[in-house]
Amino acid sequence: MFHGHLNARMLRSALPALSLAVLLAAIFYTQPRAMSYFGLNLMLQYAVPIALATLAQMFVITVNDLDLSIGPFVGLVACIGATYLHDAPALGLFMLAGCIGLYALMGALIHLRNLPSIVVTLGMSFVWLGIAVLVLPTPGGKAPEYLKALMSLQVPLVPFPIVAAVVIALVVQAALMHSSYGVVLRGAGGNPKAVARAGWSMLRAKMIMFGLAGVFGVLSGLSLIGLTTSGDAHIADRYTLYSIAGAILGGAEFVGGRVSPVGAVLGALTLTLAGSFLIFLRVSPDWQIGAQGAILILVLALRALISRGEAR
Amino acid sequence: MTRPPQQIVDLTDVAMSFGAVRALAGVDLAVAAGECVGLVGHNGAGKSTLVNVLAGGLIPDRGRIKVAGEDITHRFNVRTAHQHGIRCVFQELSLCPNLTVAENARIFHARLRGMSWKRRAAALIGAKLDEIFPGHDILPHDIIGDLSIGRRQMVEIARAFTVTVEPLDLVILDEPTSSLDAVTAGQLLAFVRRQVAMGTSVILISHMLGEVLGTCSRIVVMKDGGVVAAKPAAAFNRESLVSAMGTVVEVQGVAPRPEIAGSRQGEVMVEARSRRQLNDRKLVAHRGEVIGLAGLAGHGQTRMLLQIFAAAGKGDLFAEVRGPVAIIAGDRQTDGIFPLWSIGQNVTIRSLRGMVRRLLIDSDQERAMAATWQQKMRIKTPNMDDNILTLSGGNQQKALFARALGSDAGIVLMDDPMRGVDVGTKIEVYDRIRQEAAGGRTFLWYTTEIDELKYCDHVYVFRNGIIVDDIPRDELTEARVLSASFHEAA
Amino acid sequence: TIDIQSASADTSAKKIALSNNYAGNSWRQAMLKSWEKVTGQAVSDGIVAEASAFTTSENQVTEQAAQIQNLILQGYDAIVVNAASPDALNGAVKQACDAGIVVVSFDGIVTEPCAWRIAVDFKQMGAIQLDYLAGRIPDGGNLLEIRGLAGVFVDDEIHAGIEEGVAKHSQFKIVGSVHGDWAQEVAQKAVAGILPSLPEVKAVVTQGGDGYGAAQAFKAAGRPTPLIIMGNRQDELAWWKEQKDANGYETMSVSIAPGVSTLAFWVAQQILDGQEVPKDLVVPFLQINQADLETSLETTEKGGVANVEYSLDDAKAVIAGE
Amino acid sequence: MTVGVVSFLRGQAWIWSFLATAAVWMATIIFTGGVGGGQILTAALSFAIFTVIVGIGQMFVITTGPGNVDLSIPATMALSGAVTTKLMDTQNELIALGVLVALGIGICVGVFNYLLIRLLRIPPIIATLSASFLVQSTAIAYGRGLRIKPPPALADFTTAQIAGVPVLALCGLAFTAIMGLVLARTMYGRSVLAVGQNMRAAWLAGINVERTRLMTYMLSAMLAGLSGLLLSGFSGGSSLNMGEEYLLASIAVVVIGGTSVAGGRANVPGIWGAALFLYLLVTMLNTFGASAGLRLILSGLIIITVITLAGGGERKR
Ligand SMILES: Nc1ncnc2c1ncn2[C@@H]1O[C@H](COP(=O)(O)OP(=O)(O)OP(=O)(O)O)[C@@H](O)[C@H]1O
Ligand SMILES: Nc1ncnc2c1ncn2[C@@H]1O[C@H](COP(=O)(O)OP(=O)(O)OP(=O)(O)O)[C@@H](O)[C@H]1O
Ligand SMILES: [Mg+2]
Ligand SMILES: [Mg+2]
Repeated sequence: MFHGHLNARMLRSALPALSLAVLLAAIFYTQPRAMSYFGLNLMLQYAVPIALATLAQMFVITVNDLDLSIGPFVGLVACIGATYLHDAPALGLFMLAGCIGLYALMGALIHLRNLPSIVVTLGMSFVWLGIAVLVLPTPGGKAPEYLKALMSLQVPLVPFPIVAAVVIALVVQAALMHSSYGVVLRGAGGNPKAVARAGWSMLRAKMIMFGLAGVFGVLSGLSLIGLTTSGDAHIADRYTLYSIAGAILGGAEFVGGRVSPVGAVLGALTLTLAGSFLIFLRVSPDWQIGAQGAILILVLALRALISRGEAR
Repeated sequence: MTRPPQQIVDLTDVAMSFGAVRALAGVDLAVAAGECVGLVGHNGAGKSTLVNVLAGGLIPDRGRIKVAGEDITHRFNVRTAHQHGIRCVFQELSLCPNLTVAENARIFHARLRGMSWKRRAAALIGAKLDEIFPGHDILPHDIIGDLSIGRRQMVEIARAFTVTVEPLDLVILDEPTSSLDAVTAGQLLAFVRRQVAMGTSVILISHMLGEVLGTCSRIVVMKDGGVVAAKPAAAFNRESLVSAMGTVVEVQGVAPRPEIAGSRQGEVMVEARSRRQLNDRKLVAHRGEVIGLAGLAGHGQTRMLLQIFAAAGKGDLFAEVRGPVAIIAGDRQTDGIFPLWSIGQNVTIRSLRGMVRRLLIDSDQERAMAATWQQKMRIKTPNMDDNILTLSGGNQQKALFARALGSDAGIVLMDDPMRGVDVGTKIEVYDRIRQEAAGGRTFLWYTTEIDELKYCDHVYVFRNGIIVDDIPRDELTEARVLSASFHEAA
Repeated sequence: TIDIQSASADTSAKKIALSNNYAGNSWRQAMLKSWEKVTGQAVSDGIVAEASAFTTSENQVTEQAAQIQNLILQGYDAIVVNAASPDALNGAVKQACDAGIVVVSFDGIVTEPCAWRIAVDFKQMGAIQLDYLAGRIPDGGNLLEIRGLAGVFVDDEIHAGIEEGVAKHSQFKIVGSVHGDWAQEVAQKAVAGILPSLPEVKAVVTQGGDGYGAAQAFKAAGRPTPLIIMGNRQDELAWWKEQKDANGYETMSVSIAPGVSTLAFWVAQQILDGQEVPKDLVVPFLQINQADLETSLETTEKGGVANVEYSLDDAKAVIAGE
Repeated sequence: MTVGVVSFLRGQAWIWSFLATAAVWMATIIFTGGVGGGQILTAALSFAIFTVIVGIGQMFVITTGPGNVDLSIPATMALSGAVTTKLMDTQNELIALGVLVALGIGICVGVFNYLLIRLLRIPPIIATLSASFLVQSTAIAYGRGLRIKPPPALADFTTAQIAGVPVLALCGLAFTAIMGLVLARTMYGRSVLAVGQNMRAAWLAGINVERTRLMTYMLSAMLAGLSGLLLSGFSGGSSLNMGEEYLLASIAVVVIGGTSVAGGRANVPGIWGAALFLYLLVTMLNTFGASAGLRLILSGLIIITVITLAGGGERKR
């Protein structure tokens, strides 16, 4: 009976990797050119900021909340990065730190007043977008050189996006899943009452998790302008949805503190690659958008098949 | 009354109200070092509220709290309670289901950190589990959510007794045996006796009066938020304890019901086989029978009940079920209650279909059913429209009883349903089950209390997911159930 | 980068891709249709080997950047792009240029210097609205402005043009400004909300496609219909015609022709053909005046947008700066 | 007596969205010096109704438990609008057919969503997102973005007013009342609430969990289809992006209106309050003439303020 649980659990945690592998295989089959340093580099570059945003979302999901503001927040960071950080680095850094602080305060407000996070973050999404439009009324600005250099780094053998994804995933995995305080943070999602009864501050846990979301939102925005080289208030509007979808694809559950950092990163990669695969397929323009949906469904259906087959 | 020299805690005149409900009405309670205090009382008497205050989880409206002789009423909270060596195993379990056994131990101990915390936490909880429940099959890296409720309870108990740097002076156990089978419960009580002998104090809350009488040195009886008796255990026996609790019921031996006993005839309502069963042994229930499912906890009884429940109405390869089925959950938090609803809504949900008049549910009829069953089950609440969570644990369980018994189901499955139900109510419920069975209802009753098997017409003993023995009522003995539970049986 | 001069003069083996970021309105649909029609002919005539269109599933800069990167991988010789953002695609465009690919942007242009731009003077599009109004209503009056999506450069450009126009013709005053996000329903909603609080409105200046929604909102509020600048959609033209027949209503309509995608196609083909093409080209917008209304309405598909498709000769003329 | 009324109202989560609506309206009227108050309300009612219709569908979905959300509403609206306007082809006689087709499209999308969730075990958020791509593509392929006028009778009905009150809003009010009754007093409504609190307990209490979920996703998509049809009647034709703003708006009105995102608790009147509030908020800021950036910031802060004032007492799971 315990073996049953164990196997099912292990299988479930292997699913994100499996769907990614299936998708990659399909891509390599349709476009062998993609199977190269150059190809992987091109296909996966934009997965890095998405993976970071997905991790930010995952932190919030860990404590049973949902962040509808991460997309506009990444957009705001991109705008600050392409303006103040470039022109007045000290002020830029200060603003970014302030943003992270606001994120932590958002967590505190949600906890102290017992508010539904969806509404608070929805409200904040307008606030971030508004500030971004004020910071950078029309798209433009210039990303700091070091960010551009970092994001176009040429690592020997393995493309940079893969190295970055692996490093990010492992660091967060270690911090959240294996450190002793990480346990408390996840426990805060699993049974907040029990954690509070053991004498831990739930306020602190919420603030830390939202603060971390802010940190990863900032990292996401900065890596994004490293790629695009300039900012735009709307640049990451869709990141909200991607980040939720990526986290869920990666095995996170909306309640109960069940999350997986490695899974989240893999989920983000899967989402990005689903877009690439579509382009290689050459679907008629009318059905291109639909094909994107169909690919997602196929990948997930395959997962369902595998997990059901093995569960027997 | 002479008081032992060192008081670990001393509560004076503690009062606590939830809105209109007066849960504690000025309670005095002192616990000395090395003492085992039994706390008994009917459902809703205020026991859990009292221990919540003791553990720092609730701030009372009034009263004084002294710990180790020092008055700390105004800075008493969970943290200070922990620092002063007071631990509590709450009635509604407080483990994090998404974490492993070892990780839950870590949550409990702020000091379990640093490089090798995982190994140390695993060793700590593993050792304590071995000490209390020898022969258990829980691994430190098992995830709590995967464990059955009995095993979860074992983990939580073991965790409360682990020690890192903070002292361990008093452990409060709020109905620790409610989800444990007789053998495991015995292991726990033996451990409590050893622990008390070593100087740790324990407060034990239980509705199994035998446990309290056999383990505790002093017994405090609560009724309606106040203490009505507090005497050495030796001064009580079962009858005097029951009458002190204010329950006027005859506690007597149970005679087999003459109508059906031993006959095993009539229409077959349920026929089910365990998926793992290799021989052709199967569970059969005739109309009007009370069938017992026995054995140690976690050996597939719940699974069998769920299999029958799932097969109802459509049937499957392993189970054939005739007629509508209702189930009374034992694990009320995950299987039973709807936490956002009122008590009334929780009771009526299973019967609403029959109350639909011109597409709409008849609210009068709904209210009437709630009122009837409040009275029948004696659910202790000022208002059935109050939220279900305002009920004490045992009263929540009564609401679940009402849900099933009030329904149209001809077959009622009971998944160890008496968890946390007080003696008085239990006896009424036993009576009700017998009446209903006489009226043609069929009961399948999984119980971890061997005493309850006496109310059954036929008993199946489970081990490792299969039926290892079936015992007619007249052959039923405790020894036979136990031996079947442990060995591939007779 | 490759030396364009030495490239083969024959483009019959070349592959051109269209990178598009949005397909959710009639303008974009007409754009894609024109592309299909003109490039389909070009492919069957053997002028180019392939000319496929790609649309992202979400209107997102990052998706389009990834799309361009995938087109690079696919080995296209030229990418024609209608960009979601003028600057934010620069990274991907640069990568394409570095891979030796010709990048031609139109409508939504990119600022990356290595790319070609077929720009519309959006500022001018705003300014001429005021010039027209000054001619029609010499006394001036109150204006309602319907803008596009906040934070997008086209919105800002047209708005700047309108501001300039107001500064030039100071008899006009903008008394209300709403964002219609270039969606008819949104525009209608926003206008209906602000109308009750506004004094008499003489005219409505728009960014294209919002005219009909504004007219509906005025009608619903029971207010006299002001002079509304239209945006070349068939429903706008039809409404205008209705009003004209009923009460001699007069206005103008201005927008860019979706067929500009075909111009971009020919420009890309010319570049691949080794022709010298200046990096910045300007394409006139399509203006419909009272006199052309009937003819334009006839040639416009029901529910579509007034359109012009470009031929190779048109493209050559534009390149020559005529 | 008054104390009783006040404490009754305090217990109702929806009261806050109406208070906020009143406050925002007052602020607008004060700014304009008392001009146009009635007309603003009329406009608010005419537009809020569409948000209300899709919001109710979304509310039922969200109420079935954490993680349940319907992201295919915008695409369904677009498809329904495209198909029905083309089908009705401005002929009044075909309106009934149009309504049937709109509902039929809703049923198809709802069943498809549910099958993805049930058979393929795809989390609802991703299932409905993927489905929405397919639906959107169908709308594009079918309608090609052409904007066909609605039949005159439909246009008249959707824009008709009685003494300044939109007829559609009156119908919507009746519909809302019915849905409130469905939620509180029918087997289906109770099932939704039970499933949303605890799916397993609901199954064990004899509720047909899967049928409840199927019906809920169907309901949401049918309402989206219907509102696509009505909206194209109201705004003189359908367009492919006409549903876009309802993605967030449908979720926003549900949660601002006091429905629990954790599931199991729904609030029908709150949807009206929230829909009116969101509309009037934009109107107020437009009237103030705030710049786009400032407008966004203020709307965000006002939403947070309202929820902070309203929340707190509410127990969150
Ligand atoms: N949070 C609460 N809100 C309202 N009433 C409550 C709350 N918690 C407990 N009560 C009420 O306080 C009284 C005492 O409850 P308590 O849980 O202490 O009883 P108990 O003795 O532990 O009963 P049981 O044996 O059933 O566990 C009961 O009437 C219960 O309904
Ligand atoms: N068909 C099923 N559907 C859902 N859950 C099930 C099913 N069968 C068993 N379970 C759950 O799996 C767990 C393991 O069951 P196990 O084999 O330990 O039997 P058990 O008799 O229910 O244990 P216990 O006596 O502790 O309640 C139990 O918690 C049970 O609730
Ligand atoms: Mg209790
Ligand atoms: Mg069980």
